[in-house]
Amino acid sequence: MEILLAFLVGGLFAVGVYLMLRPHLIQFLIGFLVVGNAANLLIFTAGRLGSQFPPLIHSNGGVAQPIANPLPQALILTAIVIGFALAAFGIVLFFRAQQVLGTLNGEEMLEAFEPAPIPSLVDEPHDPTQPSQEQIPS
Amino acid sequence: MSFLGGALVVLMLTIPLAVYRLVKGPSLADRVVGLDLITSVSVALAALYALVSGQTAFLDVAIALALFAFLATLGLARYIEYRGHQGE
Amino acid sequence: MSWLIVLPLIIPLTTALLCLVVPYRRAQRYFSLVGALALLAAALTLLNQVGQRGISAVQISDWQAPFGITFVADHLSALMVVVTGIVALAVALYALAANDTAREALGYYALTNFLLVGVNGAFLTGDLFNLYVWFEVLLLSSFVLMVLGGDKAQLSGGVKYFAVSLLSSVLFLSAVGLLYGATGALNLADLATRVQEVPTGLLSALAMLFLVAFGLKAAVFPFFFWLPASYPAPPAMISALFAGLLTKVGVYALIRVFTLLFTHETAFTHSVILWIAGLTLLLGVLSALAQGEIRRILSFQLVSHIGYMLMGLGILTPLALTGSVFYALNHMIIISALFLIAGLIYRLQGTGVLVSLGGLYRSHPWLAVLFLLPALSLAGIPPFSGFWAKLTLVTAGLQAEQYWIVAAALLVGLLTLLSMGIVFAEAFWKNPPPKSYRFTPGATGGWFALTLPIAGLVLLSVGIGLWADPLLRLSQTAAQELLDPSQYIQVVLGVSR
Amino acid sequence: MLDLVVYALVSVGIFFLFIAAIGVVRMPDLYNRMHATSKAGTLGVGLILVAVAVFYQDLSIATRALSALAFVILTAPVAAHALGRAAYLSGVKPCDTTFVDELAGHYQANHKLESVEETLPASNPESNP
Amino acid sequence: MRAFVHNVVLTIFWMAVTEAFTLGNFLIGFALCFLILLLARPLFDPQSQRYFILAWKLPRFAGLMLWEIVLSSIRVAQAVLSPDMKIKPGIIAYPLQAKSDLEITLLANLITLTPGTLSLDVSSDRKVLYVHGMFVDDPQKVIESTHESLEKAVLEVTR
Amino acid sequence: MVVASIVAFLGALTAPWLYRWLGSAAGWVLALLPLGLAVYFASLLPDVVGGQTLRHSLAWVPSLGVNFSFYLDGLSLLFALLITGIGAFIVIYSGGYLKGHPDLGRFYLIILLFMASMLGLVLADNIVTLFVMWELTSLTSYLLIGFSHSEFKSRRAATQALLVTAGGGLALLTGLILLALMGGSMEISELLGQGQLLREHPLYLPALILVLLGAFTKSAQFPFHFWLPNAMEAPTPVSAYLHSATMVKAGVYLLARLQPALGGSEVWSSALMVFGLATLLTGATLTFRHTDLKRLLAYSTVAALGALVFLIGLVPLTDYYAAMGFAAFLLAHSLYKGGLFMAAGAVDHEAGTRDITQLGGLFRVMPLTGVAVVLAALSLAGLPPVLGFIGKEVLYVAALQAAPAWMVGLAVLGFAVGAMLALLLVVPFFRGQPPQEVHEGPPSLWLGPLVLAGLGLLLGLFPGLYNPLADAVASAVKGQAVAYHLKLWPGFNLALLLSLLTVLLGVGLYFLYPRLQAWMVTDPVPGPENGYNALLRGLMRLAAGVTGLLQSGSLRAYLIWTFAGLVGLVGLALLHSGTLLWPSNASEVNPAQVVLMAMMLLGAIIALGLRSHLGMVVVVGIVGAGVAILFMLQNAPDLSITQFLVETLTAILIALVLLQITTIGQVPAGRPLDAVVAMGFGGLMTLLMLGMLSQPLELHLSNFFTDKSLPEGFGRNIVNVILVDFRALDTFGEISVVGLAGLGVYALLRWRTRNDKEDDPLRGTTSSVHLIGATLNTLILQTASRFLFTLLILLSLFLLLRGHNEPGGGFIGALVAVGAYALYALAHGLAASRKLLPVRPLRLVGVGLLIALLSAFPSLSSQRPFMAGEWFTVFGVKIGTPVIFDIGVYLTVFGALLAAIFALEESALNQEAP
Ligand code: NA
Ligand code: NA
Repeated sequence: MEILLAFLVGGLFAVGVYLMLRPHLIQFLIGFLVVGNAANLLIFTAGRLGSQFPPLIHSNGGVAQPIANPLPQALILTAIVIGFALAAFGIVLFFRAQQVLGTLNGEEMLEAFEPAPIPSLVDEPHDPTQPSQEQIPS
Repeated sequence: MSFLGGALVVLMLTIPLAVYRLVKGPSLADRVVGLDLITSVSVALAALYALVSGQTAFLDVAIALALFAFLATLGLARYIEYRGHQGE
Repeated sequence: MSWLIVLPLIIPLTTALLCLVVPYRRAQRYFSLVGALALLAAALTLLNQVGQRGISAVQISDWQAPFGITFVADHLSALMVVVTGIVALAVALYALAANDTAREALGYYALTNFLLVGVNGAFLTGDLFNLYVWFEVLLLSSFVLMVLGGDKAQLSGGVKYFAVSLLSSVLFLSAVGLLYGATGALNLADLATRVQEVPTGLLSALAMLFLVAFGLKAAVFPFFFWLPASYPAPPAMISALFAGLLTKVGVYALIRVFTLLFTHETAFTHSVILWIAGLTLLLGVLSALAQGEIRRILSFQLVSHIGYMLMGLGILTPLALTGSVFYALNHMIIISALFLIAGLIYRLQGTGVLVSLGGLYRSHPWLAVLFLLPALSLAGIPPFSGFWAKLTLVTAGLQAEQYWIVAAALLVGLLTLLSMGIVFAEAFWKNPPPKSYRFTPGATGGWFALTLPIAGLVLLSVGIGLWADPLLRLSQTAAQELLDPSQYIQVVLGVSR
Repeated sequence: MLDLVVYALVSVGIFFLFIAAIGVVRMPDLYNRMHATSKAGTLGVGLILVAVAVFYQDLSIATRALSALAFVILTAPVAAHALGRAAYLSGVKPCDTTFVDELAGHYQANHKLESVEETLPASNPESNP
Repeated sequence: MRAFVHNVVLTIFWMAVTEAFTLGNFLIGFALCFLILLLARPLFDPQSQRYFILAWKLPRFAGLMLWEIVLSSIRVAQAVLSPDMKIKPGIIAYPLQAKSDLEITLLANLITLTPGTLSLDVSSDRKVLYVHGMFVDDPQKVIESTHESLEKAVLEVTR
Repeated sequence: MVVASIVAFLGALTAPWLYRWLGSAAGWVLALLPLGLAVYFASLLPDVVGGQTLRHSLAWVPSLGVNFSFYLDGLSLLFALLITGIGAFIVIYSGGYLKGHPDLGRFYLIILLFMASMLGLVLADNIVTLFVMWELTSLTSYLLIGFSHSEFKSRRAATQALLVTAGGGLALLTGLILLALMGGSMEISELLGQGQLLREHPLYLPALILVLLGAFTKSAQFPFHFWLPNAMEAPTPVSAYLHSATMVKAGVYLLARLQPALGGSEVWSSALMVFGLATLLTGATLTFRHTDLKRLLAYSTVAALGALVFLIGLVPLTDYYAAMGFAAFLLAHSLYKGGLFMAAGAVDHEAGTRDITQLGGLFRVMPLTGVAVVLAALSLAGLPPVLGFIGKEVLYVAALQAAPAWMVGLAVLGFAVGAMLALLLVVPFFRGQPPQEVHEGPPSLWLGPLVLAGLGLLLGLFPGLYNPLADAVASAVKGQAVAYHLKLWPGFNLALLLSLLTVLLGVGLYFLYPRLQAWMVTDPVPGPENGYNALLRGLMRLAAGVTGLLQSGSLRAYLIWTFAGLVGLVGLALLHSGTLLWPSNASEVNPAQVVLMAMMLLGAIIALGLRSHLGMVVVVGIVGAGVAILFMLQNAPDLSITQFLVETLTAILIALVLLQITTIGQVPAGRPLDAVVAMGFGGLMTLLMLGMLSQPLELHLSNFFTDKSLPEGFGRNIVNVILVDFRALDTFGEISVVGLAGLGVYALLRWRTRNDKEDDPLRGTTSSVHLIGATLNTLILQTASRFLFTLLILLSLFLLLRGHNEPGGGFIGALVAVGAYALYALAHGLAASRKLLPVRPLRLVGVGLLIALLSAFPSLSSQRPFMAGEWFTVFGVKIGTPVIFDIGVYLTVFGALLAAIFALEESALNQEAP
């Protein structure tokens, strides 16, 4: 079972990454969701499979064996919630980006900084618009 | 494999049919119908697994799932009502 | 003592929560300031304690390690927390003076304090999964801070920052899962005792996965692109905080795992780190030279100089690690100061574009001094603090006969100098542009209030430069602790295995 | 004996879920497909829940199973209604064989629905083959 | 309603007496107390009498509903499994007699769960329920049969 | 000595204030600082001349072996005297030259700082201290060269000087560190005794090259000479001081200082002699290309520096002539060049030009300056009776003794140009008419040149005055005691003949000068400066190219880089190990799960082909649902529930947002490269997992949790006990993240509605969609939702409270409660849903986290660590801080999610408004 899961996880990672690489941000987000699921499955598999009972203790205090490994479950719960928070924030972030930048295409979303030419210390600027402020002997 | 274990597998075979509709559409609402069926099957799976495993904890999975499937359908319905013509 | 270790977590957390619950802005400002002061005090006390009693640990929730989560303060962690406190205080002061009411209303103070929670948590935790959690805390607060205000540059940069961070989170998570699956452990000390049983090849591959996950956060080549795309966008008080703290968390994590866990095959793993360090150094500084705006230049400089910190880690001798630690601490201070100065320049002349700037040397000589000192420190010019870091690293590199990285390090120092020289020539020396802007001080704080925190940082950096020994000694101790993890393991697990 | 009842319930339940699935695939339009899910689907799930209640013969478990059942029965038609209405509003047309469409033309721009009495004729000639 | 409150109070008393605060005991106690109240029925004012009527009608209503679901599912199964799918779909306007929110909602849900019909929407003036039918040979017949079986049952329970 | 150095630095720092206070008189007062220091150093003369070396050391950075250590012998003392002595005149001179300049206070500060650094440099014993001072001189000279910073040329020259000298400095640093590592000490005084060891070390050659690079750049040796003439953009006092007397000699000083340690090898001598001579000739040649006084002097300086380096190279080859010649020529040059620069500045200041072709008849109007120039020019030409003559004579003797004949010949040629230059300088004072209204400057302008030139004459006439110190200098350079008698008249010898030849050649060249100059100017030879410029331009182009390639602005490119790096590194590690690990023991294959997994993967792959955004979300939803079912089948009920709820909520959120986006854009198709990268990554992850699974899993953690969950954690749901007790801190971070996400969504959406309503260019298009925020306005749903709301809230509380023992807990409970509110909002609208909550949701986030935090504190009372679980029994019910913590989780998650949903709804409503 674990080996099959290793391949499933690999497949999901591939699908997710393929989606993440598409330029559209919605695709990216969907890809992230898939990859997140793959990562969760990975952790789950890391805790090994083959249990027959959930990690719950009976009212009488007994534990039925083989019990599922509870630690990966707890870790994944945390990871799921964090992933959800990230995705939720991301959705809204992309929404706002679309509103302000007018696109959801990551490739059209180039850096939106003020244009800033690079000053040269070799060649005097072509347009010496600066009037000399003071005349001093040198 | 026990009877119920086999039932689990058989039940799962309904999912591809639902996925067919999910993928095929043609309208978004059709996809939602497919999704809705998948969640229904999942609820049934959870209940069935509560039988298979002897763990009633999975009944809670069924309840939670049914609840949220309902919410999801409503949410998507709203989307369709206002935007469905675009999201084919 | 056990509570002292968690104070750097509790204090900003309490501050953040008070800011969330109490809606009055004036109260929030007060909380923020008191919180920053308290954090610094707690951090200094912690450092002092660690100095006196050695590495200290606390088992959170009172579950013995490796079962619960352990917080560990060694010299590296304590030093990082102290500098975090310093940067936090400076930025808090600046924010008070900057008086950005719109951001305040949307939770600026809560967010910055959450950021500090994440940063300090990451520095102090002794648990790999817990580290992941703190990373996420600091990431999310930084996302929000990054896009708070939502102009085009912020959003387009924020989207990239966010996207790449998501990727690094998933990678980190997967790496933790794989390491857990191979060892059954999450506690770093526990892991350290168990990784030897993992086959070398597998462990090296996992190490590479961690290298990428943390490298994305530390912004090293080829994973740094998000940083220059995003850091120049938000206001100075935010980018200064980011520049000072966030990448250093990645560096810290790299140092931690590549001294505690992945030392099984240094000939491979640490050589890779050295290569990455060299490429980061060179490509970062080259890109900085191709920029025409101060904050963009600083962003690339930030990237480039992460390479120095990795260089020490890659060489992995006591002296080299001393250099890395010292460099990281020093860099946190000066890069924050520089970003704040960039903010001041922006306030003075309405832009950070070099060709549109000028005349500041004449009009604001003190600002010129404030800029020049950390800029020279950044370039590693003596006797400023950055020099000692570079001297240590270069000496270590020569000792270890890693000549090409030494050459890269020195060349980058020179190119940094060129880059800072261009900024100085353009923004300070050149005549001001015909268009004149008016200084826009905050409503509550004027010029003095805005420069005070910067001056504090700069003075501190100059102080470190002139009197480098105390910090170097601490860094040395930190490096010794890192290179001999047995004490760390002993303190955390209570036994030496 | 009890096992047999449980097995029967489960089998029939699965059968109806299959019916629903086949219906979703085969039915000619959305509205007819929704018939399949809202009826057969609900029944299928319900039967399996009943099987759980029967199997455990424990009051608290039965309560949980039956309240789940109640919930499903309560929500399924509401969801179907919301979806069907939304689909109609978004322009999903009934299939060609649809015999009569008395709803056609009664939705206003603001999604308010007129009653038939206000705007006769009751049957829409367009959708009447 | 007062009768219901009585019933609950008595049940709590029962649980206290039997010293078992479990769901099972509650249900047992509730049934027991209901029987007692049924005995004491003449003591209650006319308004409270509805409680006893409902107590009878509700289970019957639930049973009807379940039965309708089974029936309708079988009809769907027939249609789905038949090779040529003998369906004759149509959307018809069903004039409502039900007035209150609860009545309309219950009726609409029931219509959906019952054979061959599916509620689509209620007109804004609550006069008409639009229903999608799978086997609409004659719209009028559908309206009449629904009126006879379902709407009556609903109104019985609610009024 | 340490004190002197510190005094120098502190004194410099007072300059701006003194200037503000004293105004134009400040120069005279400030000159007291270097003057005092000069007197102090002069007082040390007897000791040093007596053969003592003075050493003072102060620990500076002991952890690196760096001391603030100073060492005084003849060589350092000569330099110290020059620095402070000439420094005093320069300070005075500056006051006159820059009178009234707005930045004069700053100027004093920097030049005095420079002086202090230079002083520290020549006194330093520790290599790091020396380097610190070295760089400080580069830095201060940078600020001085860029003093006229409004001119582009000044800025360029300053940066150029900084780059060249700092670049060399870095080489020097490396070389010095190598020397320290080789010699085992950072103190030069200790390294000097280890010449043998150093020369035989395998790293000798690289160290030597690096040190030479440092020295050559600083001292403007060929091919790094170009920065020095450009640095003439600096005000004249700076040129006079930095570029004649002091800074440029730092490299020479260093070479002389290290001569006993590094000298004595073939490489050393030949390198120094060849480069020294090349520099001498370069300086000489370039003299012909300019008529600007300062530039002429600059090239002459280059030539002189070459001569000095040449001499140092000769030192090991001769008995003592070279060392002695060094001592004599060094002082001579400092005196005459300092004087000439100051005089040139004075001429420029008064006459307004420095072009020698424009000047004439100056002696009549500026007699004092004229005297100074004549005396200095004599020294420059190497004519008796001045010190320059003696220096050049000894140099010739040394060269004749050890250098090949062709070198001597070239040296003569170089000095002949010096003689020509001397003529060029003197002639304008006597020939032609003085410009109008030119007169002698104030004393501050002529005092310095006169005294320095006079000193040259004095020492030329009475070389015995200098002899003791010169011996000490030569001893230091030679590395052994030298005693030589300096004489003005050495008698007839070959050297004198060469001197004569030099002068004759010089006169000849003077007459050829106009023609040679015309030729040189019209046909300039491309020099190393072109190389420097090309390098810098190339660097900038490379930078732009690299940046364009890497920082393309495209997110996809960044991601591709990242994945490529990842696949490369991990793949490298796997390849490097060369073994494929395969799990040996795995659990039984479960058919139901296999079917499920196949369907998940299939669904995911199908999703890749879809062209609708929401359709894709829906299809990918089956992956999420599949994972949830898989979790269930693997006995993880909490996980399964959470996964289902979260997947659903995510889909709802996406739908909610997509609803508000008008121009979504097409779903672009994938590209082959993406597929390759993706499959590579997926394959690696599979390999890593297989490797991981091949290792046995240690279950010590989980066994502990299972054992302690009930007896010590008082909960039967082990997963939940892990979440709220064993690893509660994780959960704390997790809910912080959730709270932050809520805050973030709120802030993102709020900012828009507050601030950019007007300037949002897209508002026009978004408002075309009607009714976005509308509810599902149906009677049926509204009625059902009233009932369901209460039911769900009840269910949520139930899930919260029993979570410690059975599936559920704060997070799941909160999601259900959010579901209740969302349902109500769907049916009845946002406002109605809001009314059901008396507080603002974000406040609840704070309250929830505060509760969680407070639950961590009761353990303080029992002196247990942070977050330790404390349990109390209240009315028979066991209540513990972990349970309270879970309530905090509930409130936080509830508040955050609700805040996000409400904010989204509100944003939709705002869009709808016209
Ligand atoms: Na706890
Ligand atoms: Na939970």
